[in-house]
Amino acid sequence: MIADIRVQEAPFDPGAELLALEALGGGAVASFTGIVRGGDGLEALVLEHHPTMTMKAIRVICETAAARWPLLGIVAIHRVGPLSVGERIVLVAAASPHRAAALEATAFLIDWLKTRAPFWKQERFADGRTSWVEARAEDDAAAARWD
Amino acid sequence: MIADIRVQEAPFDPGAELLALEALGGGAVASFTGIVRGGDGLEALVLEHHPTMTMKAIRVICETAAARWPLLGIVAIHRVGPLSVGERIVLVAAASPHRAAALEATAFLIDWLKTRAPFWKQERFADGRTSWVEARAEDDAAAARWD
Amino acid sequence: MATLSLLYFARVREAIGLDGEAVDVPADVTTVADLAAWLAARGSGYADAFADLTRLRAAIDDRFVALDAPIAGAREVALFPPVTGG
Amino acid sequence: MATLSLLYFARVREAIGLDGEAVDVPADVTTVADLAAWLAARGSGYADAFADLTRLRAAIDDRFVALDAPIAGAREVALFPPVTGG
Repeated sequence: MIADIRVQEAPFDPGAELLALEALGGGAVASFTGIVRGGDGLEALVLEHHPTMTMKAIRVICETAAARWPLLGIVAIHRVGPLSVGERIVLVAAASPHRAAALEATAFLIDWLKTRAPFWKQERFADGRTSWVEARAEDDAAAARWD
Repeated sequence: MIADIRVQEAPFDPGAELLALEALGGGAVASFTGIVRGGDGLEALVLEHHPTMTMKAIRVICETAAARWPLLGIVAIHRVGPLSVGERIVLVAAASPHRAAALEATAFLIDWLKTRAPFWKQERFADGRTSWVEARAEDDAAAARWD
Repeated sequence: MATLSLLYFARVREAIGLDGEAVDVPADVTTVADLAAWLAARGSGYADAFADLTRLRAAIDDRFVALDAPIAGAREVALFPPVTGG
Repeated sequence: MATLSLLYFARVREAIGLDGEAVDVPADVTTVADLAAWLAARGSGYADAFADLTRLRAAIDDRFVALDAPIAGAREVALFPPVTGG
């Protein structure tokens, strides 16, 4: 199983990443892309992380997915730093011979990335205010589905 | 809710399709791509369909998804005609403000497309044999999850 | 007798050797299953196509129907095996 | 007294005004929760950062731990609010 894990400031291209997973010959590729959503005067998010820990935490998540589903490949890319409304934050994708495996692994990857990887989101508004995004019980519940 | 439904012989580009969904401002885009998987001497699939019915059937599936989840957009593209190993067969993708909605709708769309849209797959092997793919009880069970 | 357009797909099409045809259906053929049984009597390709009704599916005027659906009022009946797209 | 590297992230970092620091921890500070309580006594920024332990999370040497985890043998302790990535 190939796990391509990246934590980066630079943008990424979901199409190119999916192409790499499709080339593994599995027949089924699923993906989830998270994008900065606007509203309430939000101008940007700033994504902070724990630099020495982040890759390790995502690797554990990917290994857990690979142990649970028959996967040929995973892509997990998470951006850090300032991100404007409309920019992509995160991509998780999985390739498998089975569509249910690809889809479930993708849901698992994003649920665990949201609750088990050391990232924090700060919102920056047009009026200069900043605010840390609060963790949501709903996200914990989604992650707990996979326990 | 924008549903972009296409039944076509031509290839398609998942990256371009996802870009259109990302632009809807939902924050969450999920996708599933099905690809012709090789093995056992398979050279190609030929996808047959019921031309006057196919678009209608897919439209019903997309409308059902839109009634169940808060979706901003759906893309459902299914190819017909001869498809070589490694070629994409189908793409379903959904954009939503909520990641669970995008992911569940995507799983729903492919489960129902497999069982409630009039397509048939014929396998063509290197030795000249052809064989119609049998419907699988597993696919019916997956589709029945959403009943 | 009512004239009906028939469409055949996949294995059904191959067994019969036709994409479809127009048929005049006797009055005692009232359901899709009756239609399949009536067609099966036409010869070996038809008999083969409709030998196992558990593996037959149908659509009337572009909507999936069960095999016990009445064909009264139908313009077009499509007969085919369980779908395998996606 | 053991010397420990501390890392602060997000709201904790902002409240304290530092990314991290090295501290000499007294022997009676044995768990992450003890550490937070001990740090809270340092002043208003710290007190604010650690006022609500239900909203504090921690990692020791790059692994998430519960607040009752012992800090004996730790090289680095990171203190932060619940994560919100993805």
